[in-house]
Amino acid sequence: MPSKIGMEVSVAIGEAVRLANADVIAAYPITPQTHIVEHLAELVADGKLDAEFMPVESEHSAMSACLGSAAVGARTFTATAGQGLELMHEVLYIASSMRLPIVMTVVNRALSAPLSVWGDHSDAMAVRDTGWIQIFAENGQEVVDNVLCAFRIAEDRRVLLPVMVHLDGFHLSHMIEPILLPEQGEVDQFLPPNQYPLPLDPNKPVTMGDFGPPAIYTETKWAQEVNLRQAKEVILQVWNEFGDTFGRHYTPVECYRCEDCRVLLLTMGSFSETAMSAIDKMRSEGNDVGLIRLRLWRPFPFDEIRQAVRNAEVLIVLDRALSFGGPGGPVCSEIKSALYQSGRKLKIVGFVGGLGGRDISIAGFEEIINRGIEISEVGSPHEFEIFGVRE
Amino acid sequence: MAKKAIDVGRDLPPKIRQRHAVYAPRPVTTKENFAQGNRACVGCAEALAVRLVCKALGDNVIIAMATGCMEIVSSQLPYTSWRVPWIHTLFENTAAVASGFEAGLKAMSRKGRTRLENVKAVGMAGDGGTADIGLQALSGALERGHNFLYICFDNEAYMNTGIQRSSATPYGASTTTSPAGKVSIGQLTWKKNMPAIAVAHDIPYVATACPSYPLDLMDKVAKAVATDGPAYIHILSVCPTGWRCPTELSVRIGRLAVETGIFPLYEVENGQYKLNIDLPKLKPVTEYLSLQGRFRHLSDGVINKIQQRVTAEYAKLKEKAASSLVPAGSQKDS
Amino acid sequence: MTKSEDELTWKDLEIASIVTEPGSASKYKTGDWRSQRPTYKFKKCIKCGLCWIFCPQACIYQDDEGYFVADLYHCYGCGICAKECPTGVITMVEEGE
Amino acid sequence: MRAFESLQGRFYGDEEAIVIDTAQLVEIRWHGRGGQGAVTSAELLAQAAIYEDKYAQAFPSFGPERRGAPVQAFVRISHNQPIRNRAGVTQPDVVVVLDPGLLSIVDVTSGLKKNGIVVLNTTKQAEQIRQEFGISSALAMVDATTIARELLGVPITNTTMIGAVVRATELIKLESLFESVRRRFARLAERNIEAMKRAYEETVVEELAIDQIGR
Repeated sequence: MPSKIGMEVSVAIGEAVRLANADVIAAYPITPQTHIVEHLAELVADGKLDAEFMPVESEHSAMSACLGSAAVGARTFTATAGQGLELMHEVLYIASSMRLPIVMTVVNRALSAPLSVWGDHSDAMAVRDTGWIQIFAENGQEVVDNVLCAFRIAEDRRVLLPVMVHLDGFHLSHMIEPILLPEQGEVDQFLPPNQYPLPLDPNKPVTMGDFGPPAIYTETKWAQEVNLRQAKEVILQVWNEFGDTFGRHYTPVECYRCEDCRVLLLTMGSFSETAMSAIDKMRSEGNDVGLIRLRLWRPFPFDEIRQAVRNAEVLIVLDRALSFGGPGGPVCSEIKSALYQSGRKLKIVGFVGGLGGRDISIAGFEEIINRGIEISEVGSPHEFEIFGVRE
Repeated sequence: MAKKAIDVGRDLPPKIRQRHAVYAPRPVTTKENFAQGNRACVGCAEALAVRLVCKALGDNVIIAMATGCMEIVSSQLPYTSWRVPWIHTLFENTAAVASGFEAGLKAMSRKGRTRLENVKAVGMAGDGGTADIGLQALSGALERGHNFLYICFDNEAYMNTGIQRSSATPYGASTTTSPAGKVSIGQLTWKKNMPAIAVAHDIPYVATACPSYPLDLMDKVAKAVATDGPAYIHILSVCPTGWRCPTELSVRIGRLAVETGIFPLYEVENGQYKLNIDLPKLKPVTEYLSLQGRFRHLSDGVINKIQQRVTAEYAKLKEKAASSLVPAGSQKDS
Repeated sequence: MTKSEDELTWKDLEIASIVTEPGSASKYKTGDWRSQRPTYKFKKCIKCGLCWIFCPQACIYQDDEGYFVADLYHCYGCGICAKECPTGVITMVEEGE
Repeated sequence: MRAFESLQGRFYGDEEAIVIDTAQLVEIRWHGRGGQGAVTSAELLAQAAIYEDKYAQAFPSFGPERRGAPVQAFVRISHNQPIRNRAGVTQPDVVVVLDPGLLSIVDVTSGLKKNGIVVLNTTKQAEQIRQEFGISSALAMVDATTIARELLGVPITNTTMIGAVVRATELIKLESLFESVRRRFARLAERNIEAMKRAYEETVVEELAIDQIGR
């Protein structure tokens, strides 16, 4: 039986990619993603992972090399963060539109300027509509498990889509914490070899990445949309199977002490853990509050979200990204739009905080919840509140 | 289409292959891996270049092509001109994509996950996709030493979007973004020397070619395929639309580019230069310029300036070839 | 794929709209673009094949007698073959003449 | 007398007085300079705690790290509950100072809980430290530089100081560190282990008198 060992989450990601027996890793270093690719380079250099490690000259080329590698049927991994993800931006659409099952960990980082190497979700939100499956992890174990699940989901013939596993820069990537690495045999059972159905193969030539005139473009996009929505079924199946095999269960939306709560807080990523402690404290003090953690960001889990808030009266959403000049944080805005149609009379209060690596402490979450309740009662002239800004 | 199947030229003995004169054609495969029905402009020498390249590449290749004329004309849904595996993704990343095939196949082959062997990864792009927007990705892939071939089809401007200048547009050419006007001669910069940039990466094989010299072109492609490591071929491709010349002159103008010394045909093998067609006397550049509308506005003074530059550059190239000959010649023969 | 681009539904598309029939573009009739077409005086033909090798549409084939002839389904009438023929076999004439 | 009683997670000022309740969580802040291995110390301590089936986190002060510049690293150890807090450590129970020179340039006691302890690499006596730097909390002191010089041949005190921290807190068993140390240092592991053991033995813990502790 393997036991938990204390390791840096970035190193654990490298180990997960080793267990997945990836064929190609193409990556460009960027803080705070570096430890992932450094560890992978080391695994390849030590012969512990038989893969091609491509130290490319930019993130644009990293993702482009991944396209080529995935298109010949190789199991392909990369990792990036912040500006790197933005430099990849146009290539991300190609990966999803061309149905190439690439797995990428995104070590979430704020966007410049001013330059910030620290974490928030600005990078992730900017690639929201790229057609990738996107999962937000809360702790190191979740990242490891979801990297393995990501390969399985991406390469499933019913899916064939790239998958991003998001983890918070530094707060998660640089954390040494207990990680249980599955055994190779178990992983091999769970994750069969990649069998891309229509690879670039001289014995059976195909043309990929055609030119789509107006008469056909809409059809290609709708096919892609249907495919991504239907991928949710497979994601659930894979998570279930993973749970059955490894004993750790994942769902698109997780509720923490939110049964019949009047007030709910919704968070994404590793700050959810701190929020859980705040909920514990507030509950122990007799408050009627609970927490919703959103794990599956794309395809968006409409039903699960509606189900999770069915009895709530106030929903407070914390975004770690800012949609400039818009309705507030992107997550809050999506939640509002998902719930508008359900006809529920639910007050939704948006907060934006934790930008550029700014911590939110347990007390900070208490403050957010209390202020959120206050706004739900007395209203606010603003579309959303920014948390922790010095006036 | 042809009834008789003919042997592939590259299998002929070297003595026969030494002659590159156009008027001595020799057996060439009739297989067209770049199929009929491409939608390139009438008289497009770039389409001709792609056709000839494909003949020399053979079947055991995977091609990545950049956005551009040849991509648009060959892959309009639901059809394809390609009879070899081919992928287009973006404009500026072709070399990176091709390096991705190479890495993927290498790893899978080592791990027994593919039966494919000796598949050549090929990247193809125009001059914009190579010398401008794709230069970084190309430089990275060349420097990383992938076993791949990169071919630049140079028609000297962004033709796909309507004849905008690129860094490969020659001095004095009028394009839509370097128009000749009352106070401008058109393009104010000299053509970027892409082959020299490729050579600077210390890769084993660099060559220039032109479809007006089809056998030379195919020989070079075959050589590049056989090269272990990065190879770069720069092919001048006459564009009747953008160069404003009659469609039937595409091949002739390409030949004039070589005969005037404006686009010399040479190879650089492991750093050693070799002029493939070394003319005793260059034709005056006016013979080339005067056939093209893009140079119509040029004054004698500007033409003279171009002539001087061409003569000087050609002399430099000859010098490199001459100095390469001495020490490397004996090594190569052994 | 047998349907044209106007008839294909989203369900007809291969994954990622990959085209699986190699060289299917040869169905596309570039001959419709032609404003002039080649005519031949085969007496002068030396069957060197230069017209064949220089054709950007790869539309020239050898007939039973070994002469090189343009297939008018694909020939778009660029005139390169006529220009490059070393013995002057080919003359371009306006379509409709 | 131990500063922390590891099994029950209690801190004893003397035999009777419980000073810190460590049942929930102990937070440790390390002060060092870039290149001195403060992050490694934090990591090794957390790994040892995890090895003992405790819950632990270790993390650096986030951001670019430059050799020589003052840096921090953090450890959280929880005996029986998963650690659900990803915010930085602002009120540590324990502060560890690897480099004596830092005392004069960094306020190492910033945010230190009233009943916390400062673990110092120093040759000075407690009284001197208190006077010179105004540190009023409990102190644990060891001449780690000398130990490191003698046993490792270099004045790098990060592993040595772990011995002092374990002596001062008894949060984990010293032996629990050995596996991680061997994995990380290979050939040099045994010497590092020796240094830890010696620091453990030589560390002097200066408790506060009970009336000095603000309850």
